[in-house]
Amino acid sequence: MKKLINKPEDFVRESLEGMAVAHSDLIKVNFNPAFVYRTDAPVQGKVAIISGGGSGHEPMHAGFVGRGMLDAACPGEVFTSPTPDQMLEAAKQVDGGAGILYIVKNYSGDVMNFEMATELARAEDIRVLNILIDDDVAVKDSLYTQGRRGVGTTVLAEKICGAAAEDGYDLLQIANLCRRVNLHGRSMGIALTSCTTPAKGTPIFELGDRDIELGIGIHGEPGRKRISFKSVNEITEILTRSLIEDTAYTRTVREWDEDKGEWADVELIDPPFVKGDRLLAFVNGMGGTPVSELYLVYRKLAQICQQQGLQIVRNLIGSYITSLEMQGCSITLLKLDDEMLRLWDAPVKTPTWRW
Amino acid sequence: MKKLINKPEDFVRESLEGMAVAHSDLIKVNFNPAFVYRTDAPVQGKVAIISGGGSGHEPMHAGFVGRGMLDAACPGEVFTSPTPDQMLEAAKQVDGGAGILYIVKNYSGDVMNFEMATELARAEDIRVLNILIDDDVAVKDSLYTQGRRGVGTTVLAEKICGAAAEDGYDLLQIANLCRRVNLHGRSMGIALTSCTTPAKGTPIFELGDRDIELGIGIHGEPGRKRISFKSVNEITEILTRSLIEDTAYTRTVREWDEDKGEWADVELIDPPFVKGDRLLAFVNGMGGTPVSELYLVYRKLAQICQQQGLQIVRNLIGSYITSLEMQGCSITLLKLDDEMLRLWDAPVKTPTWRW
Amino acid sequence: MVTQAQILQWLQVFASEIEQNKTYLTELDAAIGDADHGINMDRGFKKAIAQLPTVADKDIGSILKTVSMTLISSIGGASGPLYGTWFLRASTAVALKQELTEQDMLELLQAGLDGVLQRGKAQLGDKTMVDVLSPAVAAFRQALGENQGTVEAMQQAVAAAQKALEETIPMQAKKGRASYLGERSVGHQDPGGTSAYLMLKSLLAVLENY
Amino acid sequence: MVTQAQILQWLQVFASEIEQNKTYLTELDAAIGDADHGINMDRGFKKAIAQLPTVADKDIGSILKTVSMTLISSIGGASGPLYGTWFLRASTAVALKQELTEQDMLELLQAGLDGVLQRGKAQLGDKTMVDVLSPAVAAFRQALGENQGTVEAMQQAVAAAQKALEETIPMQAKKGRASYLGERSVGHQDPGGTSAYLMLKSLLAVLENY
Ligand SMILES: Nc1ncnc2c1ncn2[C@@H]1O[C@H](COP(=O)(O)OP(=O)(O)O)[C@@H](O)[C@H]1O
Ligand SMILES: Nc1ncnc2c1ncn2[C@@H]1O[C@H](COP(=O)(O)OP(=O)(O)O)[C@@H](O)[C@H]1O
Ligand SMILES: [Mg+2]
Ligand SMILES: [Mg+2]
Ligand SMILES: [Mg+2]
Ligand SMILES: [Mg+2]
Repeated sequence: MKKLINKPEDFVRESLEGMAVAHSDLIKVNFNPAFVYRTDAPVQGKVAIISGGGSGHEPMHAGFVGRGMLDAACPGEVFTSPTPDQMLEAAKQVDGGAGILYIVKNYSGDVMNFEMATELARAEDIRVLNILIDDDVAVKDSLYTQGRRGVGTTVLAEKICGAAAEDGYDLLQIANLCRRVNLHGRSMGIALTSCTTPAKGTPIFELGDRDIELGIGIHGEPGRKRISFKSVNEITEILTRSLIEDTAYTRTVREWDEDKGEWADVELIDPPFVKGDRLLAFVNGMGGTPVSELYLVYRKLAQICQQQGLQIVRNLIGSYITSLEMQGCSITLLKLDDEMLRLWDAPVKTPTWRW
Repeated sequence: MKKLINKPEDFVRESLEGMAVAHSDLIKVNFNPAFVYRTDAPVQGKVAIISGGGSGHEPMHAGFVGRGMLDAACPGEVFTSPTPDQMLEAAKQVDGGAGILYIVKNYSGDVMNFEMATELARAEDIRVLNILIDDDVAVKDSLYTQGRRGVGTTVLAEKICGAAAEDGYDLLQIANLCRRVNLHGRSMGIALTSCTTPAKGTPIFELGDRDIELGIGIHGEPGRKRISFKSVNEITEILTRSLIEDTAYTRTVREWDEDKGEWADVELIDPPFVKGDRLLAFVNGMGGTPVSELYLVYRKLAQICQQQGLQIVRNLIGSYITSLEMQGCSITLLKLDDEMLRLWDAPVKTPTWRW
Repeated sequence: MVTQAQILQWLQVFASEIEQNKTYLTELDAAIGDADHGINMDRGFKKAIAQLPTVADKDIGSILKTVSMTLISSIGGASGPLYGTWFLRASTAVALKQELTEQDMLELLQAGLDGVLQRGKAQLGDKTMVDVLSPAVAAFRQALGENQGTVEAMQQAVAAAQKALEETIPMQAKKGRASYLGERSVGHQDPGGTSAYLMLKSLLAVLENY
Repeated sequence: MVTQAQILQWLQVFASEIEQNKTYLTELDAAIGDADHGINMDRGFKKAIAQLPTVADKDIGSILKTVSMTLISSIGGASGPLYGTWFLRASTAVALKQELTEQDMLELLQAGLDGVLQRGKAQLGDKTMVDVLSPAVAAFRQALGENQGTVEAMQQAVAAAQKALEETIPMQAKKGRASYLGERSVGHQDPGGTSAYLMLKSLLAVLENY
């Protein structure tokens, strides 16, 4: 294993230390428990948005902390969800009195840790809601699995909800918006290579010289199936068709019910894309893929969308939700409405984005 | 070779096609000969900045085309400098009547092709000056080599000169500014892995499991020497000391002499850094390195600079001048004066940067 | 009677079992998950052990509570909340006790399992730690019903756990990361089930030897 | 006399030599450069050959000029301007001619070399194509001085080029990408020198056989 690290067990902390000195104008980093937060937090009267997850997906989430996006991010160990104390302390730090939204990717670890954090926060009278992102169409059903994983739509939801919070939306409005973004976003990815976590020191899975993993998760979880290597046009076609042809997806998720003061099971359905939809097309690199290659993916994606009568009105191309140095990509399509479009375009100032 | 490409010979063109559809609000792409230019070019009365070089270093240069930075970029084949006809046609396209600066990285191929382009442009009465970037301290002398290569400082020079052009500087002022940026910038890089060009299909050099290439060039040219793998702290120390301890560097370069209407040899000297200097610190990823690791480099770099009495006032961390999917990094330190600082902070709107 | 000293001893033995099986657990997780289970557990239990001196003279409930809090804030992932909850519920079941009767032990094991079920919502056959913990508790309960002592009941529990662990191999996962593999999860032993088995095995070893 | 047909033939033969040696030239460049010399040359000469029908009935100067322009706009890198300039100067030296005397051939070769020297500023011993082209022109000149014909003179030139090419192996590069290797460039044959040798060898083959 050759990585730009010192000791594997210091990797996450030292990376955060680097971020802290690099971006002291935008963010602060708390250690023990670890979380990254806006220098100007708490912003009084504003809903605070907190996300988090395993490390190794940078720039997500810490790189998205700042005005117009996240108030705080809780980084776990590499590919391991963070712990409830991180989420609770982050909530205390950034609570501006208007409540907190936890944006949670649907992995058993993330879900359970954020649920515990929600319970802890509620016990301390901090108003918290949680919305799950589960957009990965590589996971077909929710009956026989943990349900769809949270991947690319997370990035878009954090931008859009962050802008809404800045705009003065209240907690319920933002939770509803976040749920809507999730319902209208679909993603799927492929891996050309595996990746090596510092702690393990060897590739977390083996992939033959002529194989690719279709439907890879962002933690290197094996995907839908292993297929033989193909041209970028063919790969893009497979991914895009999987997104476009995905039918309504139904599942039950747990959200906090404020009235009852307990968890409630909520049934949610993703409507499929239809001709005429306006889309945000997000081509994401897995960390080790050159941006030049992502443009080949986008090229083909744009052709297919045009043929299908889907109108790409915004795009995002780059490595934003990554798996360390993995080579590969994912595509996320998000159906935009006017409100989401306006919020997407709203100003943002974080270590990753400034516009 | 597993890459997100179709045919190797179509890679550069298809990547540019992807850029063109993705960023049609900012840039246009001309094919035959290939160049990328601002949608609003020519900007009347503004000096135009053109750069170019082999492909495979994305986002440099095409990702830097737009308001506040480049007017045009000329992409060659992968790791192969572009040709004079590209540079000439780009010049004709973006010439706003105030002259054109070619920013050229010091590689024999780039230098010769841009010199031919300069001669061709001059023959067609287009006012062109050329400034060389040669900032790579891995190359010790200029007597027994082609001279120092142009690496990280190129990115910074393009931003600063682009802002100056937007600000109304005239051609001579910008050429002088660009020369000054180059004289005050120093870079050096390392590779943890090789990279594979689409055309060759196999790694362009071999690097053992426990070796790193110190002083790597951005085309995978072998570096100063091969050393055994080290911690990021040690690597950063080696790179940073090489930059800080580099003494005055003297060489002769060819610049176009407008008065005489011919090439003139100009002697230039890089002043070394001294205590109290204000720096822009640029930690660059080679394309396949996760940004999380770059923050470990920055962390150590910041410590060393502080110990040495060098004050980092701006930083840039990310993969901006890359070698396809190579893993590794480079560090660039640029001594800033008030003027450069102001121009660095000035607005920019390109596919890569918006602020 | 299980003494407070034995509980402390058990935690030490379990932690060192985890340490010794760190790579094994991680490799199991590499096959059907994300290759971190051993690393996660080892990080958490190292921290938990480091806390033990602060509760060395406390009651068993307090000891388990401290372990729980440490696990919750240091393991992360799926196993963090699950083991954290197991110890939290176990601690509540034996609050303030200095030693544990057979019945206390049953309640401890049952409460831990219930916590895991509630937190993780897994069912029997989903290929998770539940598939190991659940038959173990049942065997322990049955042994008590047959008037066996703690050690004997624990022997039954560990035997049941071992058998159940092997039975996770042909299962198709329906919870946790392994569920994404669908049929490809068949043929691999569940990592969380394996660590759960080690937990019970360590407890038995202490009861037998100390 | 070298005929226009022979010149056209030479370009074809040279292009196919390049095609056959594409990987070899690229591997030579991989050792001390950036692994693209064969790829660059092949791209350029394929394009140049494709242009030949448009100048099939033109004079030799025009043919070489067309080749030059195509190479300049399609090779790129260091070899693009160098080969482009070689052909540009060569074309000027034999402008408007339909066939070339021994003296014309000498002027063609000398002009090409001068162009490369002026464009690239390399000196003898810098481990570049100059180290091959320069002794070849000298040998050609000397052979003419000894009253040998074009074919014999070209034989001398190619022999000198071949010897000179081998002599690039122990040299340390001082120009081009290989110069960054310092002492590590020693022990490898110069890729540009190799393609230059192929150019002369192809010319000889045509003169001998057509
Ligand atoms: N919902 C659940 N209920 C019970 N156990 C679960 C559940 N989800 C996962 N597990 C257990 O957790 C183990 C994986 O733990 P670990 O690898 O540490 O976490 P992660 O999956 O977050 O990386 C699985 O082997 C399984 O036994
Ligand atoms: N300044 C120079 N003068 C003469 N020949 C040169 C010079 N620089 C490079 N060369 C020749 O060019 C060859 C490399 O060509 P090529 O690989 O196509 O270009 P690049 O180095 O830009 O990748 C070298 O082997 C050398 O013979
Ligand atoms: Mg995990
Ligand atoms: Mg080259
Ligand atoms: Mg795991
Ligand atoms: Mg080369």
